[in-house]
Amino acid sequence: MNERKAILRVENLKTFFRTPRGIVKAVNGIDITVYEGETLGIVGESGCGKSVTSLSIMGLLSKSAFTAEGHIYFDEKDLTKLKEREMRRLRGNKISMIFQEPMTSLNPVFTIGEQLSEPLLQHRNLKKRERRQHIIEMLKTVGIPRAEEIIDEYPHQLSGGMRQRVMISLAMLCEPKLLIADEPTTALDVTIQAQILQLMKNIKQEKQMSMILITHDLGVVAEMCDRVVVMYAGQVVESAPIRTLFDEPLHPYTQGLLASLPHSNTRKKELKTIPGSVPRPDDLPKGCAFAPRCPKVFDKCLTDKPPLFEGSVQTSRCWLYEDQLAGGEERRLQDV
Amino acid sequence: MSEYEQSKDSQPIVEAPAAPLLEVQELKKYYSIDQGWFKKNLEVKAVDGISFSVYKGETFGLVGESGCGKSTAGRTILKLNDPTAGGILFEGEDISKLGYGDMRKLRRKLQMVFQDPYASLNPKKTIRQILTEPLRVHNLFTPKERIQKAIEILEIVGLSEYHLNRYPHEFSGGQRQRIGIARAVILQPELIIADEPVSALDVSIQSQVINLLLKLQKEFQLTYIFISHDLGVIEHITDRVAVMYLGKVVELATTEEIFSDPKHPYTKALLSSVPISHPDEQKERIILSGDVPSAVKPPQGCSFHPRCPDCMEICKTKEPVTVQLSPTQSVSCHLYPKE
Amino acid sequence: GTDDQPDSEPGSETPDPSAPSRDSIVIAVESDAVTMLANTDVNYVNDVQIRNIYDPLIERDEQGQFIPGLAEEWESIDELTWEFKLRDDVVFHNGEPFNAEAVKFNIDYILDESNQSFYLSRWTMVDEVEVVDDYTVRIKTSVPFPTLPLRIADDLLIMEPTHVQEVGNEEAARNPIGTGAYEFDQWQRDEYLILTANDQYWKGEPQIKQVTFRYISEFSARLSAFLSGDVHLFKNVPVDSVANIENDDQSKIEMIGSSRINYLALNNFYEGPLQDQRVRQAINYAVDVDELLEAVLNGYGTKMTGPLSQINADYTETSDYGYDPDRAIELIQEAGYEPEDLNLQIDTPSGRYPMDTHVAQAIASQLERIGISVNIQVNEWGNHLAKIRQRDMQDMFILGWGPAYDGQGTIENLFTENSPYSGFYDPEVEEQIYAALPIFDENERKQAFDDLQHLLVEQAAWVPLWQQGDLYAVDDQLTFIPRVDERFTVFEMSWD
Amino acid sequence: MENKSRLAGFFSQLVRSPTGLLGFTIIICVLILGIAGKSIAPFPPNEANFINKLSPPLTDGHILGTDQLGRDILSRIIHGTRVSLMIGLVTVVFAGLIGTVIGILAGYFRGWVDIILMRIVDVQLSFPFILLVLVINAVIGSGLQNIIFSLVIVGWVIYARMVRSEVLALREKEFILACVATGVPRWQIIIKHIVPNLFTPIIVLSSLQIATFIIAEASVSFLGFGVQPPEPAWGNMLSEGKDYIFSAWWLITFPGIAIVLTALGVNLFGDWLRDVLDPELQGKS
Amino acid sequence: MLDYILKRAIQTIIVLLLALTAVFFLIRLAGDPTALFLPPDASRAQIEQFRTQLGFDRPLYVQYFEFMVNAVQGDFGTSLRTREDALSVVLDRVPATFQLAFTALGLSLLIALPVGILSAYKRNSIYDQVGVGFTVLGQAVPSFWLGLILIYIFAALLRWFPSGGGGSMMHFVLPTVTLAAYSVARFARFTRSAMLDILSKDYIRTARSSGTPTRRILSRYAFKNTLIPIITLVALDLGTLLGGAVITEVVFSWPGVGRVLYQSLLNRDFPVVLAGVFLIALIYSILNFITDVLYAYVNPQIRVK
Ligand SMILES: Nc1ncnc2c1ncn2[C@@H]1O[C@H](COP(=O)(O)OP(=O)(O)OP(=O)(O)O)[C@@H](O)[C@H]1O
Ligand SMILES: Nc1ncnc2c1ncn2[C@@H]1O[C@H](COP(=O)(O)OP(=O)(O)OP(=O)(O)O)[C@@H](O)[C@H]1O
Ligand SMILES: [Mg+2]
Ligand SMILES: [Mg+2]
Ligand code: NI
Repeated sequence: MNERKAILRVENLKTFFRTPRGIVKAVNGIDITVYEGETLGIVGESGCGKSVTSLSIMGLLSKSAFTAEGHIYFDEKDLTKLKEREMRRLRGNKISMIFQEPMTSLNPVFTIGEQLSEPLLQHRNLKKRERRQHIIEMLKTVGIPRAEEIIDEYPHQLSGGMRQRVMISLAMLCEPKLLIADEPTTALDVTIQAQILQLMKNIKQEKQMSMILITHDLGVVAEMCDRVVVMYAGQVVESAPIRTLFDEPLHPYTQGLLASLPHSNTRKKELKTIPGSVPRPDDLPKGCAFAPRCPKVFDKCLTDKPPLFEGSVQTSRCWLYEDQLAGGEERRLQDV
Repeated sequence: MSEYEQSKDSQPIVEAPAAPLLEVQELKKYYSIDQGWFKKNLEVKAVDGISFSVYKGETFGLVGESGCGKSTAGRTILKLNDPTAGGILFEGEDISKLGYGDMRKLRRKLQMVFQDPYASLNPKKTIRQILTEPLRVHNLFTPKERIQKAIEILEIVGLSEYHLNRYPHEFSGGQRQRIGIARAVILQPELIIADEPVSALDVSIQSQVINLLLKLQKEFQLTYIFISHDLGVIEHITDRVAVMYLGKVVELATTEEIFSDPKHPYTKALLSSVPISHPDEQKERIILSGDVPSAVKPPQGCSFHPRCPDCMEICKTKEPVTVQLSPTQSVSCHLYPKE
Repeated sequence: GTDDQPDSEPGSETPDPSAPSRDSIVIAVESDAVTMLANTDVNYVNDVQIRNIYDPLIERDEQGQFIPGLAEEWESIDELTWEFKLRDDVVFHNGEPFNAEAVKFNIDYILDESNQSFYLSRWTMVDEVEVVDDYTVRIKTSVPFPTLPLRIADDLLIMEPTHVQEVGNEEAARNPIGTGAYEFDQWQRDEYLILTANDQYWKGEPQIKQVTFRYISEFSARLSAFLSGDVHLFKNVPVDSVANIENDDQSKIEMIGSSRINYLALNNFYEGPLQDQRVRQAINYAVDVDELLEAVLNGYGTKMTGPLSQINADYTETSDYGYDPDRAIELIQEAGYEPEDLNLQIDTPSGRYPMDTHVAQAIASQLERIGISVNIQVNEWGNHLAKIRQRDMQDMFILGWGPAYDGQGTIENLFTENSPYSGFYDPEVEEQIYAALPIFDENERKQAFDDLQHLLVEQAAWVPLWQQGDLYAVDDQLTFIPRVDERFTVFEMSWD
Repeated sequence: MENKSRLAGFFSQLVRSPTGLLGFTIIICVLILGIAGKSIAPFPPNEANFINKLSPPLTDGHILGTDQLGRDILSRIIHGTRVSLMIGLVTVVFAGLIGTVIGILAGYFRGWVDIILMRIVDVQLSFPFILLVLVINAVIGSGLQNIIFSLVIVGWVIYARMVRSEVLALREKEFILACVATGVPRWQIIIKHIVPNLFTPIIVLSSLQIATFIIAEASVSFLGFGVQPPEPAWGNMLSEGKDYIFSAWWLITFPGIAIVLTALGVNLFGDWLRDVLDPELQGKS
Repeated sequence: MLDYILKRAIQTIIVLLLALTAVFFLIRLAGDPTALFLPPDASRAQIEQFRTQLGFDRPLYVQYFEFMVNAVQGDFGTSLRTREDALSVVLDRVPATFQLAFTALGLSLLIALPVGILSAYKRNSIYDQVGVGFTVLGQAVPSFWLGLILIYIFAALLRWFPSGGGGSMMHFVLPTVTLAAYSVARFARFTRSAMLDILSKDYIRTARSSGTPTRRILSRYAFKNTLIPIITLVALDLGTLLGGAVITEVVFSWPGVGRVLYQSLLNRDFPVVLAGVFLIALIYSILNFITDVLYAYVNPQIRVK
């Protein structure tokens, strides 16, 4: 696995927001690596920083956000150092993104075709006819019937599933190396979700690209991903290959998460739960962010922030594994 | 010792008694959409003749895809919408024709929990006001006692007196949903309709709220109609399930039957679409083609036929009737012809 | 104005400034003319414009005295008949000759109800117009009408009969033909009226070849148009702006005591303290007209002491109440009040007369000096007039009257029960007025009007204020002699 | 305690916004002038002094000069503050009340009530604000009450529209459904649940409307239907001074500045208030 | 579409009828016009006669019905002052008003759109603060005051522009600026907030994720979305500009509808006032209709079906 080439390396990324109530540390030091051709899942509860991470990679954050620290290497280029112009050349070309809300992510006053022309216009030198041809082909690839007609229709004329297909084709038009999908199916029905997931699997295989799949649904992760990163309160708490994560989760949070799924419990009986709720990013506890909810909490958790302990394939941010896994690097101990 | 604690001792009634608590008969709710003065209004057949009974103490599940009329059914049963046709018998009394005022008194026994924990609490009211209002409008207790009740119920749902004077925006989603549940439970109703009470919540919070619902059911012998699109949750919590498609109930059975032996092709497809729960799990997928059709122009015949993998000629023209396959299972599909 | 832009005809591009041809003039007036028909609308603004197109039979000189116009001479043949001898050398702009038929046509025009002339009520005593020969006309009245020449001078203008008959009133209202010094050129509603010189004018060729009346309703805009040289003449400069214009070396102020009079009416139609003569007198004592004139009007106005102004033909000198606050208080007390009991209202229009609202406020503060409390009600002009007509006025109001050249026109229309314009009515006074009106003998008539004036003063029928001072802003190089009748007779003007 | 901290939070937010703070400061100053005007003004506002008429600013203790009757402009502006504020506030209160009631009726009951009320609104919107005020004033005459009356007649419409659309949105909200489900009587739903949720938009709208009404009064005065003299109001000061821009610029300049400043302050504050109160904007941050 | 137009037309007619009714009765309350038309020495008999001529002696409801019947046929009677057809008196002024209104509108949009868009894009920058400051100021300045000050400075002191009246291009400048000042402020503020709203939308992020440059996003994507609310506002304001420019028209002696209405009101020239109100309400309704059509044009969600 290690021989494989990393296409994206996020190192100690910290993305903060300036707000009227002070600085919000939405992403507080995360490390992610995506290898060529693999699908990396990111799971975590609402507000833990999944979207901010992906938007940081895309450089699409609003003006109130800033990268306080860290690097994002894509193809050995540090994206945090790129100018907007250079970043623009990557977006929609080398890296693409699919968003959660197919209903609002398409502009209601432009036709599908007009919107899909945009990446081609920016990144490819094609004639108008060629562009149209290309788009229609792409629409067919994602399984849109009547592609020749749909191209001239407006988003509101399409159903949610269709729109998500359009979004996927938008992302795929320039055959990017990396596709980031931020909860691509959360807004969809299960039957439609199954269609879309199937489609994404096929496309990925066909185009040999890498993918980051963000979701809160462990089932989707199990179905789609090669490796998983679990986030909690702006940090990575655990990362592991997919089977390892489901079979031997290390972090108490991951364990709790898996245990609380209805399937893992007897019907009609009380579910196992993680008590409490996710802390607000501006109100993090002093030690481990998960400590207040952790069933295995001990003294050290309350006072010291754990670093990310790395095993051969698995990492975990928990003091329990201080001895089992290799210690985090020095800098991580200091800064948090 | 409070009333709530007293009731803890009594055993929940699991056995279905003969007379249903609630009986829904051929309930219809059509919305009309204004198309201008000179065109006939469009009709959305959001709920198109559904029938089922709910027995005391059970949890009755309603599943189906978005837009199939689950919420409309729930709201119409509680008469938050006026039904277009059909009967709603509550404790044997038809409430479908009651006016706002008469219905008001009955509402003590019929409550609702909403999906969106952010929209379902008035942002301008404190928790105290939110929780005492039901008691106040039904003239229960003295003002002092009401506050006492509010504190008790808060503790039951896992919050405390300390939260009494706060506003909803000071709570997390999970906490708000607990408050919404507390508001529904404080009147000690007979029936609670919970419209996707957990689907807006995070996984870890979802399980807390489900536990709370289970606990309350035990304590107060509540009857639930539980609406959800999440089959995992439905499987866990319900006793019987009705599967809806385009305003109709296509299959109704006990939860075990539905999950172990689904009959309707739609139910089958629905179950097969659920993501696997472990990477090693192998699943036979029935991937449905096409989208959910709109309720404005439902297809001829069986409304599921354009997506149905087992579609036959008859399905395209003739609407199937409901067939009772076993005492507990019924289905509307031409695959199961009536003898 | 400074730059020589004599010809700033609206609609055209600014003319070449290097050609200072001074043969046109722009006069700014407050509002549009209503109609180009003569003898129809009584409005002053209308009159000043069309009088350059139409001529009257009788004119007035600058001081208001009658002089021949289209009529060379006139006399009353008997109490019920007047005869007018007309000029025989006058032609209309369209070449038609002016003659007795034209006079008859125009008087009949007023009398014809279907024309809806607003002058009709003043002319109802005229029975018939008789054409004696081409240039002689007789007017027969139903009752003795000693003031007919006055009506003729002030109201009657001569339109070309065949034109009006041919095109109809509606068209004639837009396209007038008269005998006047200027011919109609174009009229853009609410913008301007352009007239061009009638070189065949019977009095001679006008010096100024083109006249433009521009309609500018806001004073400030008028003044700025004037100061920038777009406008060469306008009337009604507020007294406080006089200095501005005088300080401008391209401009001058011309002033004349107008025939229009301003007064404070004391209403006795209405049940109240003002029905008591002593209270009315007291108010006359308490109002210091000299101070008002000096302080509010900067001296631009001529004080009056009785019902008529000095330029009125029937004027007689009456005694002045003067300013005597102590006497005022005494009189009020005699009438059974304390000044502090009195709470009076003054109604005033706004912007109708020079400084009207300020005069009202100043009068209020003078009355307040002796303890009377006064509140002021400013009315929009239409409402003000309607209130007077409907006799809805409270205690006092400010009003102007004009032109007031003769005793009858003023006294009959002000102090009888039928006419509420002074708010004063007394049966005895009225009887005396009606006795005086039909007197045909000059001396007897004069005596009767003298007596009436004394009586009205004694009755303290109103508080006479002043003869309005008409202030004109005039381009320094324009020769313009203001007239008591407020008219812009462009024929008489010239550039230096 | 809760309220205290909210108030403190309010101020700390205010201090951080330069424009909001400026607006707030102006409003406070204007309010002080309006309330304590009588004791602050250096001269009685209606005392005519003919000798001193039209003296320019800074003569004989008349900081802003005197008018046509020799009255002190500064004192008149200070006194006029009360009238102008009163017009702004009273109109907003009445127009707001009427508009809100009508808007609620139309929005909550819909159907016939709604159709009729909204046609009335359309009628009123179909001819311009100032013209309507003029017509009404021409009918009922001028004066303070009449101005307020006519501004109210004209001003309720905007409230009615706004409230109606808010209510239409509110009545579909789940928390209102929750009330129905609980069995809360209809009138209580309106009064206890809908009305409180209208406060924020109404306050925001009102804060902007006050400025509109103050300016409208001035415009109406300008066209000759204003507050009765000698009572000083900014509008009638301007209207009385309008013929003097050439001879005594201070007559029209200072009351004009007073109006502009006040309207500016109110608008700035209103804008800020909207940003702060708008739940959507707040939710996003 | 056809039934939509029909529906709109019926609505418009109802609004017009109601408006006419309201103004008819309002104006009858305003009192008798005779005072202003007849000379002060007119006799009572003559006043009565005049009232009879006008039909004022009959019961109000009879007058009302007659008026409505005639009005429906476009006959508003003749002006009491000028004896011309009342409707044509007003119609004659429409071109002047249109010229002024549309120039002002053009000027407003020309300034307001860039200012609004840029201050939204550069939110909270100095540029934004200054822009917002000016727009708020624009709304705080009473138009007659601005007009007078402009006349004073530019017509009287500097003598760059004429102080009033219609005619050459130069005559347009000051009234246009006065009239536009308020709308500029409104439009700019509105554009800014609409733009802010749009810029936070998901689909803008989508456009950015395709690598579209900011300038193109602003000028093509966001702009078209912003246009939808702006069109509504423009229509609303154009109505006001057309009929509500009373003050500007009075200050600058502009021969427009607003001024003739104002003067007719002062003169109690009822037929003209009624014709004017009718015309303004009609124009307003037509504008609203055009807006809706335009709206549908830019907003495809309405267009279909
Ligand atoms: N523009 C912003 N300004 C301030 N805080 C922000 C902003 N955007 C996001 N945040 C904060 O950053 C944190 C992470 O947000 P993010 O959207 O990445 O969560 P997420 O994991 O994607 O959640 P979800 O599952 O709900 O999409 C949240 O606490 C959020 O409040
Ligand atoms: N007020 C309404 N007016 C018109 N149509 C409505 C209204 N409410 C719901 N509908 C329509 O009725 C149908 C059923 O809606 P409903 O909300 O009951 O579905 P649902 O099953 O609850 O879906 P979801 O899972 O999205 O909540 C949908 O097609 C919807 O568009
Ligand atoms: Mg997210
Ligand atoms: Mg629902
Ligand atoms: Ni889910």
